[in-house]
Amino acid sequence: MNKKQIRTIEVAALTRVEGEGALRVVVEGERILDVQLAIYEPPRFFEALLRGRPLDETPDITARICGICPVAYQMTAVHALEQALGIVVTPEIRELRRLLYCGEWIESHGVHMHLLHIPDFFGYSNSIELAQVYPHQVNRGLRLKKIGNRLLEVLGGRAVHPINVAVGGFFKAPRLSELRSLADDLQWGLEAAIDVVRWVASFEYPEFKGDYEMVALRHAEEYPMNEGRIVSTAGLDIATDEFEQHFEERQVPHSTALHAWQLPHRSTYTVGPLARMNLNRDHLSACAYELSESVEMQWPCFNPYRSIIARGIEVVHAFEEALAIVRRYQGCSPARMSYAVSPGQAREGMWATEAPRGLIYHRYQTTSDGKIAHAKIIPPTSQNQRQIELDLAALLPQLLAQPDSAIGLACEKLIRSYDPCISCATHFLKFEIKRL
Amino acid sequence: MSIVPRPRLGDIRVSKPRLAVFKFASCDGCQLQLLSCEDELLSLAEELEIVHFLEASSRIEMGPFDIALVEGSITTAADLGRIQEVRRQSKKLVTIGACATAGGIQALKNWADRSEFLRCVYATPETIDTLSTSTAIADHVQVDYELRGCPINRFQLLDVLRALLTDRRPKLPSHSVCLDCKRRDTVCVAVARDEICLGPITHAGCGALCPAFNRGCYGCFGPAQQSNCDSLVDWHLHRQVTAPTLVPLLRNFNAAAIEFRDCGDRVDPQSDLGQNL
Amino acid sequence: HNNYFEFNLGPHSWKQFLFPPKLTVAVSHRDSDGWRFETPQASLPSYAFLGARACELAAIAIQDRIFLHGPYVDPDYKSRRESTFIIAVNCTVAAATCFCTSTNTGPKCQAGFDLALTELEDHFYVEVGSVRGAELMSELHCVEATDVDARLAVELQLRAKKQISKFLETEGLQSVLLDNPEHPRWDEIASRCLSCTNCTMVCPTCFCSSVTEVVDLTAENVLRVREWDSCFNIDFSYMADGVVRNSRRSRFRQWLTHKLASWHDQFESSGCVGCGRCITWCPVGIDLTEEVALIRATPSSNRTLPIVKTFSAVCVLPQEPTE
Amino acid sequence: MNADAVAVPAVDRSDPWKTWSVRIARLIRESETVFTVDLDFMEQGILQHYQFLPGQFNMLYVPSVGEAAISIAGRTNQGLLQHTIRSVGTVTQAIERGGEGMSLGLRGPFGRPWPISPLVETTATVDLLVVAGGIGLAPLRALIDQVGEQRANFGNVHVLLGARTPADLLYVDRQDKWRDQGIDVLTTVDRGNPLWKGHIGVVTLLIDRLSIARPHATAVLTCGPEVMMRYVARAALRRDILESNIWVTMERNMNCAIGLCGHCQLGPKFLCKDGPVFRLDEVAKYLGVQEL
Ligand SMILES: Cc1cc2nc3c(=O)[nH]c(=O)nc-3n(C[C@H](O)[C@H](O)[C@H](O)COP(=O)(O)OP(=O)(O)OC[C@H]3O[C@@H](n4cnc5c(N)ncnc54)[C@H](O)[C@@H]3O)c2cc1C
Ligand code: SF4
Ligand code: SF4
Ligand code: SF4
Repeated sequence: MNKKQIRTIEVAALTRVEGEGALRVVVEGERILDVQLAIYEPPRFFEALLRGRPLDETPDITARICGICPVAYQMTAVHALEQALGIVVTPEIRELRRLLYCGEWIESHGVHMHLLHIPDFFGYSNSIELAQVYPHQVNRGLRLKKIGNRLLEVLGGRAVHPINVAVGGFFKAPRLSELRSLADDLQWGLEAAIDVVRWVASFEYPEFKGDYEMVALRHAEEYPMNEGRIVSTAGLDIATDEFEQHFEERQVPHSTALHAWQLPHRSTYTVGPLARMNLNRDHLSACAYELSESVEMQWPCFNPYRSIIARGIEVVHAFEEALAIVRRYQGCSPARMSYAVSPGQAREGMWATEAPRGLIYHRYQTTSDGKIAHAKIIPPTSQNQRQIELDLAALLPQLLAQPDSAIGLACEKLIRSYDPCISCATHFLKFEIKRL
Repeated sequence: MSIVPRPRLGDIRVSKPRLAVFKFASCDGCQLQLLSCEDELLSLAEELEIVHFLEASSRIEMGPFDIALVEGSITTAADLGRIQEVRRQSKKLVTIGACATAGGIQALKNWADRSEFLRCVYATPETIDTLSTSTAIADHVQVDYELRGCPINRFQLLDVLRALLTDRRPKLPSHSVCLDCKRRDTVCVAVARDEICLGPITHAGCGALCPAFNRGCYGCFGPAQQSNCDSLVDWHLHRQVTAPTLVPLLRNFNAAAIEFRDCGDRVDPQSDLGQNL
Repeated sequence: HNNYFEFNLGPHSWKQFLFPPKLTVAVSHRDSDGWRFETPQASLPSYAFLGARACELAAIAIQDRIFLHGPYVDPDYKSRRESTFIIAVNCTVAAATCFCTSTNTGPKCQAGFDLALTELEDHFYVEVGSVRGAELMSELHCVEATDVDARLAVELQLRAKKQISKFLETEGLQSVLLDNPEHPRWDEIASRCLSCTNCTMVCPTCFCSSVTEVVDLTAENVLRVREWDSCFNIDFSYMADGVVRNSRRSRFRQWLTHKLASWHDQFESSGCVGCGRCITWCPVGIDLTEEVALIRATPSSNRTLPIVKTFSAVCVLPQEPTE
Repeated sequence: MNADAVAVPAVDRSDPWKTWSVRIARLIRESETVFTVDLDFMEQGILQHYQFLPGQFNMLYVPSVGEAAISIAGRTNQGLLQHTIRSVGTVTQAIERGGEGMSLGLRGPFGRPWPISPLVETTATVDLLVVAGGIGLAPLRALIDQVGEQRANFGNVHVLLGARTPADLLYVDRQDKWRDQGIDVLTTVDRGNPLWKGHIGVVTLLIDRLSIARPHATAVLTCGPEVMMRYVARAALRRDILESNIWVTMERNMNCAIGLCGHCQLGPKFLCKDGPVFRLDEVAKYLGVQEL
């Protein structure tokens, strides 16, 4: 056999993703030797630094794992701890939490779609360039995102690291007038978000079909946010507290992020908007469902490039649901369930919610004096990471004729369609280059 | 808000100030604040050229930069070198957020046994490059302006950018959170609700958020200038609030800020007084 | 209890309505010729203050002297003040922090109200303090007060007075403070004072402010916004060559000596009306009456007044030449 | 000499934020860090009616940057208002950068002026000793100009000017005019250069060398750094000049200029309305107290 040329394609810094990572592909002739989505984001050791902290700080501290989706961390943390402490919140608190999550979905999806992802479809390197040609669309996107932020501010105090989330509920319930004052913007947002989906659905998408198992929460009555059973497109259906019996997170040498896989076969799976929608489309709000029917898209969909459409539809859903909650709102008293840490009793609680980027799981053990004894946090990105690499490996053979830069760009686009959040992958390792 | 279509950025290469955004150990929340300036983002982009902002743009240019916004703290040997390079390439360096100005929440490891920290998260910790401390940017290079907060306040960010664009010194008030509470007519939660509130020793900038939501300030903007942490802490100790309650409050997002650090160490019964520092 | 007013002061004084925490004082627009400046129309809210106490009436009178009766008039304060109707309430109980008897400002409302109520068992005893007050009363269906009512009102007012336990010795207070700028007590207070500004914010007479620029996107419209500020802030005394009061000690000293001593020179009264808010809301429990008593108890010996001290021997003060 | 016997021209006291539009007609560089601006009012007719007394100041305003208190140095031959400014911070640098043609805001005049009329109106003629350090000459310039014009009303007039280096001396051309008007102008610098033939050393040394014939009929008017003024006062007192005949100018952070913001307090004084010019005995008590 001829000695083949070894070709190494590197994208030194992935852009328009949250957090910092790199891509390294090693090719020998036609053969893909290695694909590494390397995350060089410095580790921040949240699970370790939570130990010994008063448990009611958990929502504030875990929020700092990720500035893009702090609410996801706060929501998962408070539910897990409430489970541990046996706290049951009122329907009003539950509803406000959903509203808060709507705000984060709108904001986070808004950032990803308009600022990070859409420029790809037009060949621009950022949304500022895109705005030169599509000012209306970019301004519309910014305004949508702003409404999401506004919602987070009213309910959470601020959009990044909200200060109003507590174990047991909220420090303060919003005033009726404050929430009602959002209604007009939400109404505008609903209509604008529908236009966005129509626009986005008209883009050209590469044909790509992943052979995936997709995993998401499923709730009996609603589109999943804060609770549900864990289900998959392959028929998995478990309670959230069984998560760790089915899924496992492992360190891989090339990344500061841990990778998760499904047991018993260490098979990969993905989470995220596409997974949620494939598994829960029947629970979409009226407008969102109708839209999902009318856009040109086959359900279930296994083309990661098209997740932007799912994201868009979820924004529509979030606006519609937020509007309904805001209109229904009659105040929330008590804003927070009081609780006492019963001495002498160590407890454990675990929970999963749906972060904008997909399923997120927390488990905590608490000490008898109300401190965190042990924390485990599995964010969406570490669950997707392995699958992204496999997708890249599947994509690459079709690209090999192209120059490295073009391959790099094509790979980056695929990665971006997953909306990976690298800051999120809490417990990330250092990338070590493997020399061939 | 609307913008008029104009030639692509690439075509008008006038010499606008060049802005770069760099990230070290952080959550991205502070740089996200730049993108959260929805009303100002596009007009800002007309005044300056964003030439390095990995989170938002695939356009990556090399230095030199007129303004560098630096998020995150220094936690690895590699970053130790990288920040030097960023400084060399940047005319004005502005640190943004508690990570960059005080080491962030990850500075809690300054008090912990590092190997134990690693083991707690990773099965094979050997491959991880990490220093035993998380330190502020100003501990390593000279910093022109600091924006406090976890996260920063986007209006302050805009003010700093505008000030730098017009070559004036930005106004960054250094008073306590209390002043802003009173300006917004919030009733003091420390006195009225007996909450432990760090407002009196915490740097302004958030607009006094927490007390307005019925909770005590937890100091996410770090110590105010000349803040008297000892007095506040002694007051609470005197009222039978215990050190284990007080120490975590001082030791969170700005744990390594000198005033909070020293005060926390002073009252912490288990303190090994910053052995890693 | 079933009484409406059987408490003392709210956390925030009426100051926020007459001297708002944030106010646009000037507006600039840029056109092709350059900047044009306008003074915004004074705001015209019409307020009725219900439940203002004697000390607060005294405080309003003090701020009137500052904002209305000095060489310059604050136009916004003026318009707010003129349209304010005050229904005062005589305190019938006192809080542990009250000391209006020391400052001679209460507990009975003496002047500065349109109506003053004293809450009796099941009705109010009303005193009329102005023509506007009388006009209002004439439209209400009230019954003439009896001697019994009047006596009861006085008794209740006396009850409040008797409950006051805090005391501030005002005799010679000005010199106690002004002559002791280097008293060791200032250092002791500085070790506890947080310089957080709470006392100045809640004080109904404190009037310090700063103007900041608020710029719109185009930088073509600029507002000058006046905000409450405080002598406890470091930047407050910032000058190009350095900060003047760069220690908590000097800032606390400034506050207390201004409030209780130099205020007399400026506005012909003390700046303190004995409301006790600064005591209530100090996060570390600093009590000005205690501090003053301690300074008074041990006058410091090292009075440093260098110029006068060094040259008093040479400088024979002559009578002033007449104009 | 009575401290308060001065007529202050009327500002609209019920509209103290009233700001005039002015334009920098000319910017003259005085030294590396100091420059003078000639200001013209945009609105017709204001310049002629605008009146000030030497020692008063204006608030010069650069929108979006802020205001700074700047003394009125005098008028040009055409009557434009002159301000001499040291570039030290945001506002002053913005004015310097703006340069000729810049549009500014102006509020004023504010403050208590030098006591010229009381000095003239005393029964005996008064000798004057004017001492300025650095930028401190700016608020004294209009005064010296006026004394020059009304020279006969005064006895001996000495003007002592100190600066760090010869290049920092202000109004060099004007000094000759003052000399021609019979004013004794002496200059001194901290550091000379090869061309400098004049005095070297602090201004107070000049006072010590001066012959002061009638100390009790001599008034001292001084402006400069606070330490300098303290030494001037000390030297003057040593020469038997009366404390009540010594006038100093004080400086504190100034925000509103109308005595309502609290920033400029020095003991019981509001520098903006009670000062900035003070008779020594009014403020002597506060001069030595650190951080007052
Ligand atoms: C009555 C009076 C007359 C003055 N006359 C002159 C003059 O003729 N020429 C001249 O060059 N300077 C003069 N000054 C000093 C001048 O006002 C300050 O240098 C100027 O305010 C600095 O402003 P800035 O914005 O450039 O500096 P920054 O340092 O950026 O100051 C910001 C703000 O701080 C305050 N501040 C800072 N320094 C001073 C100061 N020294 N005095 C008062 N407030 C200050 C002001 O509110 C100012 O707007 C005078 C000051 C006073 C009080
Ligand atoms: S300071 Fe806080 S918000 Fe900013 S990057 Fe660090 S953790 Fe995130
Ligand atoms: S009140 Fe304190 S903890 Fe809360 S946002 Fe402000 S600075 Fe941060
Ligand atoms: S100084 Fe204190 S007691 Fe006196 S009026 Fe002010 S707040 Fe009230």
